Amino acid sequence: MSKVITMPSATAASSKVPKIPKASAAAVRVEHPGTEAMRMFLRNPAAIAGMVMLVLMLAVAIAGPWLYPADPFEIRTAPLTPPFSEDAWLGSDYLGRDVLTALIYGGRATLLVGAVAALLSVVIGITLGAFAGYYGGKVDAALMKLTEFFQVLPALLFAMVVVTLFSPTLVTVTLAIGIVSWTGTARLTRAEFMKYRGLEFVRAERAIGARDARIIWKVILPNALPPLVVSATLAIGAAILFEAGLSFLGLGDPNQMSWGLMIGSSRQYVLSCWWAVAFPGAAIFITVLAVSLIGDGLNDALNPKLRER
Amino acid sequence: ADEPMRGGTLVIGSTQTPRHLNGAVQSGIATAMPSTQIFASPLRFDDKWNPQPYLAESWKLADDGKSLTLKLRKDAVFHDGKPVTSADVAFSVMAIKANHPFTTMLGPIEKVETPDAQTAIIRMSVPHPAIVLAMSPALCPILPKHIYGDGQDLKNHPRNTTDVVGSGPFRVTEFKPAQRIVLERFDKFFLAGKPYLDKVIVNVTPDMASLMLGLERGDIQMLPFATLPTDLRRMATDPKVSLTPKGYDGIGALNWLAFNTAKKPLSDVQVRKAIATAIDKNFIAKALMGGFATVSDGPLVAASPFAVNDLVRYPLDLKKAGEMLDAAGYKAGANGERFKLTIDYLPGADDQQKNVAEYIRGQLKKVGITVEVRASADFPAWAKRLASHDFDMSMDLVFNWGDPIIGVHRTYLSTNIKPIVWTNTQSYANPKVDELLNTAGGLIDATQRKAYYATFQKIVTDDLPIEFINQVPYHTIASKKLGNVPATIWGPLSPMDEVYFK
Amino acid sequence: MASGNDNNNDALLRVQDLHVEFKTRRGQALVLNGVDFEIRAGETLCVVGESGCGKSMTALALLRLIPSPPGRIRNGCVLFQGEDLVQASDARMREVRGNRISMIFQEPMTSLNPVFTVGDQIGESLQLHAGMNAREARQRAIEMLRQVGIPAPERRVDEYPHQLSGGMRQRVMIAMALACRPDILIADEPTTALDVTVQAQIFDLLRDLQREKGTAIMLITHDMGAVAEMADRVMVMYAGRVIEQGTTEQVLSEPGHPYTRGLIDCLPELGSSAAREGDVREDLAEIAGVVPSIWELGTGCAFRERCPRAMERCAAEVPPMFAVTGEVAAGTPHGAACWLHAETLKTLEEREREAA
Amino acid sequence: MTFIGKTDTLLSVEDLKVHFPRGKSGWGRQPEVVKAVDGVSFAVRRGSTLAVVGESGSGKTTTALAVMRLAPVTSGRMQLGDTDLGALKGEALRQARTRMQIIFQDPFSSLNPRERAGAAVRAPLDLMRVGTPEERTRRVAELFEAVGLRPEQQHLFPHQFSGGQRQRINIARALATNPELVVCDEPVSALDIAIRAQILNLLARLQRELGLTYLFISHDMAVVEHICDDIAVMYLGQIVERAPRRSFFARPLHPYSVALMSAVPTVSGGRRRAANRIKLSGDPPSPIDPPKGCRFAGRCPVAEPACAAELPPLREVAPDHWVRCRRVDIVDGLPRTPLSIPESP
Amino acid sequence: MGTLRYAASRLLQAIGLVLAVVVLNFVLVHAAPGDPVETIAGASGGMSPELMAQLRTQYGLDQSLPVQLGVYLGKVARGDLGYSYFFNLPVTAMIAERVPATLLLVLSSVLLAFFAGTALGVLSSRKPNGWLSQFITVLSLVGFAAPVFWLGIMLVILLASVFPILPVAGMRSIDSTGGGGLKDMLDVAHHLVLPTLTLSLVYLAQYSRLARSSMLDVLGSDFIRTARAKGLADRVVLYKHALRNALLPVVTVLGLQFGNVLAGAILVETVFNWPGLGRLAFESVLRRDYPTILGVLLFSSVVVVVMNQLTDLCYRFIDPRIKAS
Ligand SMILES: Nc1ncnc2c1ncn2[C@@H]1O[C@H](COP(=O)(O)OP(=O)(O)OP(=O)(O)O)[C@@H](O)[C@H]1O
Ligand SMILES: Nc1ncnc2c1ncn2[C@@H]1O[C@H](COP(=O)(O)OP(=O)(O)OP(=O)(O)O)[C@@H](O)[C@H]1O
Ligand SMILES: [Mg+2]
Ligand SMILES: [Mg+2]
Ligand code: NI
Repeated sequence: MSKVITMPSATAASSKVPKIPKASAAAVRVEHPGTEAMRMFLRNPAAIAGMVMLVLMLAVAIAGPWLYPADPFEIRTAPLTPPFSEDAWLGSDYLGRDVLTALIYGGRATLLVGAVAALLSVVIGITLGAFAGYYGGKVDAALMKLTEFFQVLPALLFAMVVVTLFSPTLVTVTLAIGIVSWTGTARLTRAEFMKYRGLEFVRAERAIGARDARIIWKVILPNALPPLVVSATLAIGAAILFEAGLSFLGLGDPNQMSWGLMIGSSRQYVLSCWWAVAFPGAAIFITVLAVSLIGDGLNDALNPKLRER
Repeated sequence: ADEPMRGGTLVIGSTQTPRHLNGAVQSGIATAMPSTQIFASPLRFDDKWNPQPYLAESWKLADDGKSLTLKLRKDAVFHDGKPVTSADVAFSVMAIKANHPFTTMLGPIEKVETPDAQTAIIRMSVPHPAIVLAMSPALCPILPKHIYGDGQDLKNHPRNTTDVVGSGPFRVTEFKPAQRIVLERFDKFFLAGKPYLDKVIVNVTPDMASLMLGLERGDIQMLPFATLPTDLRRMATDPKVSLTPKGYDGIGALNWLAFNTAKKPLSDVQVRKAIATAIDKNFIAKALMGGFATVSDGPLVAASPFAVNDLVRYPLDLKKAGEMLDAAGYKAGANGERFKLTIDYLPGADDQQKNVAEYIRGQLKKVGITVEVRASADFPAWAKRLASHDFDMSMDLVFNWGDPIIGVHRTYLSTNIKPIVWTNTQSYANPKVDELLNTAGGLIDATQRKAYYATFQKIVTDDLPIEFINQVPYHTIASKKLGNVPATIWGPLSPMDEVYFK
Repeated sequence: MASGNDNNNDALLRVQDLHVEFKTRRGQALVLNGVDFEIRAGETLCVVGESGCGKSMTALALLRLIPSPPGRIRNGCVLFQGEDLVQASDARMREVRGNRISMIFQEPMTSLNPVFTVGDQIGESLQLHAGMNAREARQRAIEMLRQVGIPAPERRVDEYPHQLSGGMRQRVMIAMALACRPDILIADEPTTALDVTVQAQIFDLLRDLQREKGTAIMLITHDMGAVAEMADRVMVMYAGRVIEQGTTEQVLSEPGHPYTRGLIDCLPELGSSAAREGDVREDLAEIAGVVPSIWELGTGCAFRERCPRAMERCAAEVPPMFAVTGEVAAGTPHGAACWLHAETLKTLEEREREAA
Repeated sequence: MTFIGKTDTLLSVEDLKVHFPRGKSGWGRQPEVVKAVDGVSFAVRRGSTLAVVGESGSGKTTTALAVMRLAPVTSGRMQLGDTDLGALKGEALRQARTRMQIIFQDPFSSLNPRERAGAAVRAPLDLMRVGTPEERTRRVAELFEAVGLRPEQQHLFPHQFSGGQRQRINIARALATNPELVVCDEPVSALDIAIRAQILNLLARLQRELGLTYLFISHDMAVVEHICDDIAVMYLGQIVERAPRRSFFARPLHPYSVALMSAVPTVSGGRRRAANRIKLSGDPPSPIDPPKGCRFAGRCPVAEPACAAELPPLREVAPDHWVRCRRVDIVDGLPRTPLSIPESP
Repeated sequence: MGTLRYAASRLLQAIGLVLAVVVLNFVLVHAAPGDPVETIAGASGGMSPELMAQLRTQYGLDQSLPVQLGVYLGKVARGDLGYSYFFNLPVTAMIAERVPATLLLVLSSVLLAFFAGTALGVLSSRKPNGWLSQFITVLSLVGFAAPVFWLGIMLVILLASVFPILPVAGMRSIDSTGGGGLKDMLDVAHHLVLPTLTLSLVYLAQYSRLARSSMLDVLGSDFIRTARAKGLADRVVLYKHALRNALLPVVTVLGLQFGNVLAGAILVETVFNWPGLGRLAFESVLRRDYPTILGVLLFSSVVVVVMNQLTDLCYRFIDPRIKAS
């Protein structure tokens, strides 16, 4: 803080104030775009359904172990008990482990990996995309080369290699997924930032002396957020699917029950116990469906073009 | 019964991927199954451990046990038409000694003499009772010297994969790694009229479920080495197929829990015994393996001629196990935990390894031992842990390979504590055991040998470097249309020249 | 074919009581609220008004191009040579579009399809309406490009829109619109996106083409200067209604509606500095406030809130079009929709002098 | 010619060049350069308005942004008061921004849609830490009043305002730190005629009352004539004519200026004026590869071969009236344009 | 200047990209804990340390990483991807053998997804609220949410046990001799149905949705209004003027996603036992068959890069604006 600028007096300026226009749009109370979007969202039955499904899934994953303390790896009944039998509602797998228990506990790992990996990928994507889009030029060129590089790299294969080489734990799996799946977000962010960078209100921020950090995080990002939120929602779905795929191939964390692991390990026995594969698959399906319904709803709610209709 | 008939294509399903087809430089069932069809060996065995003539019409183990004379038949030719001679045998035996991973198998051999084209005399520095069994198809394929004797490294010889030439009943017409091997009848096979089949296709797939499907649909007619209880149970009720546990005596596959005896607290034999007492092998065999597996209590499979029944056993008794741990000085802490251990398992055979490891985790928790199951993403990861002795306990799956000298000694000799898997990675050292094994290894007389091995078995089950769990429930599933499904001690690892379609 | 520049009074196109509504989330929005006007053969009708007053909607309604679902023509008719286009079949409508009545748009940058050459796009209408084959259409396209003053048309005909400057694109649009010699050309702010020098070129071009072909032009603009320069007659719109119409001379020099008056007065005029004494700068006249949104119209005259001369009656009733020159009927030479005239019809001339 | 050191000069710009590298350079290829501004010099007197006019793409906005240090300056000197603007960096530059502000053309995109009007006007004060928070609040209220907005409107979001009102917010924001120089980049071109007058009057009043200095960019000659004290005409990155208002509007000298003036349609001129207009042909050449000589030569109705050969200098043909054209002669001490509007008054 | 130079520069960039992929993977694979020789030793049932040392020398594993990398890159430049540690076969040959199967699967899926997806999207854009649109919404949700491998397994169960009409594993019948005659082709086609359907569903959903929204976007643009104002029929406006513009984003995504499709192929090949590259990749990863892993990674990146270039070409073909820059 260098020199103190004295408050200029505006009294001189207000000597001849023109008639303040009355019939202004301000008279019509239009809500904040956020509120409006929220209302749109809440009026979308599909999105609400998605929300309900996701909340249910989360509730089960979080509260399940309290309500239902058990070891998902524990052998509880005879192997291959079919579903809807008394001691195993959803049946038991080839070892006699309870599918329902595994489903409850497996959801935690799956959702956790999905959420954290998506978060990671979104954070990487937004950061790189923001810098590339905002600074442009050489920074952009370098970052885009990097993005292109990760796009060319076959993601699943690369993640498989990483996970195998550095032992499959929740952490490596999460990292691997995060590292290979940020490119889409980065490109999207970059495009948004490039769009906003040229807009006059961003220039105006610079003109009033805002620093880059403020412009990037406080000015452009909130504006660019709607599509990014949508893409982040979808990223969660994608990460869950990715984790499931890795686990299915036997590259998930074997000490951590997850839906993908259930499918992967029961796959050999699928002809004898379809339920051990069908239920976790359905759980993944419902979760991802929920997430994408929410994403869809957000998309509709946040897209001003659609809002007009 | 039925007269065997010529013709037909046999499709064998396999989950094992052979690297190449030369069993002389590669152990393991993946290679051995095709290799035994392609390459003939001096001898073969029936289902009672009796040697039978194959390339050799007759054989004689000298009384001092230091030489084996083989008389070869005259009419045997390789797939390229060249005759099989004693030079090929000499070349092959020395090649196997040099390259095969089972170093104890032909270790004592000094040289092979070939006084004439049909006679080969294998000379050994010490008496070597395993030498006859070592002449089996899976262990001693006779390679054509004119092809493999070109000085190239045998392990990476190009002819191991392309244009493989042997003198066995079938010759290779197609080898697609990790996909399929197509073998066709060798018309000039030395056993007249054999083989009966026109063609054998080994269909390789890592996915058991699809093999099962193929079997049910009739696309596949034979599925050896099946272990999955779910599959076995399904197949047992399928009227179109038969299920047999026969044919796996020679391999002698054991599923066990190895302890790292060099590490506390497992260095304490009381702790090991307590753990053994907490494990219900019957549950494993009955429930986990669907009753298809048999419990194993000692280092030798029950079918082995040297196996005995006088062993130290540890029946399930959780209370006693707890007391034993208390006595060993491992009292339960506040949370009921005594100590922590890890358990590894060989990846890729979940029904035998991972599932049991997980069961053990559950059992040991009940006696206050917290076990972490450490997964290895792949074989090397596991092998590295074992080789570097970086483990507490590990599930392992080890074969007897017929004679104890080949498959058993390696696990218990204190001289074989090496940074390699499937050696004495338990770091088990008992001079008495070393002595017993070394002596038994030099005895020709089977009864004498058996006595030594009996003592060995008792000591080992008492020292408990390894908690033996079960015999691997290998089964051959075959279409009922198939006759002479291999049932010798080497089962599917022997020539299928007699298999036919009814 | 229009008969040329003779000042006959037959309307080529007559619009009566046109109502266009849009369905929005807030309800029905009446964006055109009873529009009446006519276009005569060979004349130029200029439509002026503030942004959002419905100029473009009027133009689009003539061709039934109002984006629908949200919008639709609620009632009214568009009589083209006696035929009501509102009721016409889709096929008939397609015959009219681009052939009898054609249209050019404000944004030359986005109004051409970026993936086809300009030749293709001009030729397309010719093939469609004049039944030409591809080669003939191309020849004709080159000719059209030459006519609209594009240099080297043989080369330009194969270029894509992005290879042309804004002015050239607008010329291509004009060539396209005029290719089938339509009776009416609707030009929706054709020069707003262009520089004045280029605008002058386009206006010259339109005038020349009109002189040659006798095409009637409906020119939408909000530049009063352009009106003065181009129009034969002017129509002023405000909030979905026509509030004044008449000949250019009448409307610009003796505007009958306070809004029109305001529009003219608030323009800074070129040449003002010559008249100005020293450095004293006089404020421009202002029209206070802003256009009310469609939702706030209520009853009465839409301009009343901003009108310096609003009366009680203005809030109560919508004013009809008064004949400023005396006659009251559609197609009068000069009319204004303001209650002022109801009171003072007889003393109109005095009032005009006062205002001036 | 130098402006630096003249006492009443607030902003002086000398030989400003802004070149943008364009597109990706291929291997071993010289990157293309857009010479958006290519040697522009001018000065703005304290308290006066310099208008810059010119065709679209002639570099008006770029000049404005360069002065604001919002565009990369390739070369040239810019001085605000006695501060060397071009040399400022980092924090010093940021602080200097209190002294100059900009109003943009598009009232719809120049306000952050997620920031309330009050916050937008307050932001410069917060960023520059002007006064105490209470003082800032008071100041924002004063500014709202000064530009003709109601104080309670501070809490609204930009989309709740009309175009004219938004432009008022922009003006309020620009005035927040009490700048000496306000750059107005076509502040009224996006507004309806009726609103345009309101904003122009507001700007004029603020200048009168606060002694502001405007760099006013426009392409509407009538607006310019109304608001400016001096005028500079740009063509393809260069100033082709620069003069005091009266001198220019009485007698534009450069053929482009003359053509520009003649092209403006006026209400009073009507068809008569249109009929007499000077017709320019063609489009301005590309700023990537501008012609060597006079940049207007290709379209100039009175160009001679020599015009295209060499770039004419900007010369002073009458007091403070500078023009860049070989063909402007001085007859009897008065400059004479080679081209005039063929109109008899 | 122009196309040739542009193409050359693109090619160089592409090569650089692939090179970077190779280097990263090489370093990663070799920096990871675990030793390929141990794998080989393990697979052969144990091996003496001397033999292992000998193998290390033979494979050049005893040299420093940069040297190994240099040697590898040198070989790659000559089109030699080394020998598989596991099969001891040339990696190039192994990949070449697997490529047709994977390409068949991937291309048939992508083409199906692209054509069917675009067609669905375009058709539904005519009635943005019609039943076709609703169907696409549902389809895209299912396509996005169902794990492809699970879908595959469910199909296998359904078609293997319940309606045994389609083969569920492999590319040919087991007793087929290949050969390529009509019978063989039909056999392969028969086997192709399920994997293709499974793999294409995700992308079909995506493309139809994308095509629909892009079509709606384009239909709202000014030049469509121009086309209508010309009096063109709806059909012409839709298929001639709108479609070509609307295809751009679809084609972009097609190119960008080719890598993902390859990844999906790994899962689908595993489920359906399709003898393609994906399975080879998966199996080599499990066996730490480094040369093969590297080979497959390299090959896939090359395919992706090539696809991107092709997309680029398509783009230039569809959109004349691209040529300018
Ligand atoms: N799709 C739409 N949905 C709802 N209202 C619309 C739609 N399109 C236009 N309008 C409304 O119709 C009215 C008239 O619009 P129109 O485009 O005709 O105005 P204009 O006079 O051409 O304005 P401008 O000078 O800005 O072009 C406006 O109030 C606008 O808000
Ligand atoms: N960031 C940039 N990168 C490359 N070229 C640019 C950039 N900004 C402006 N230009 C180019 O510089 C030239 C001058 O642009 P500028 O915006 O200054 O013109 P202008 O006179 O303000 O035009 P208008 O009247 O249309 O606002 C144009 O050709 C433009 O394309
Ligand atoms: Mg309009
Ligand atoms: Mg500009
Ligand atoms: Ni000149």
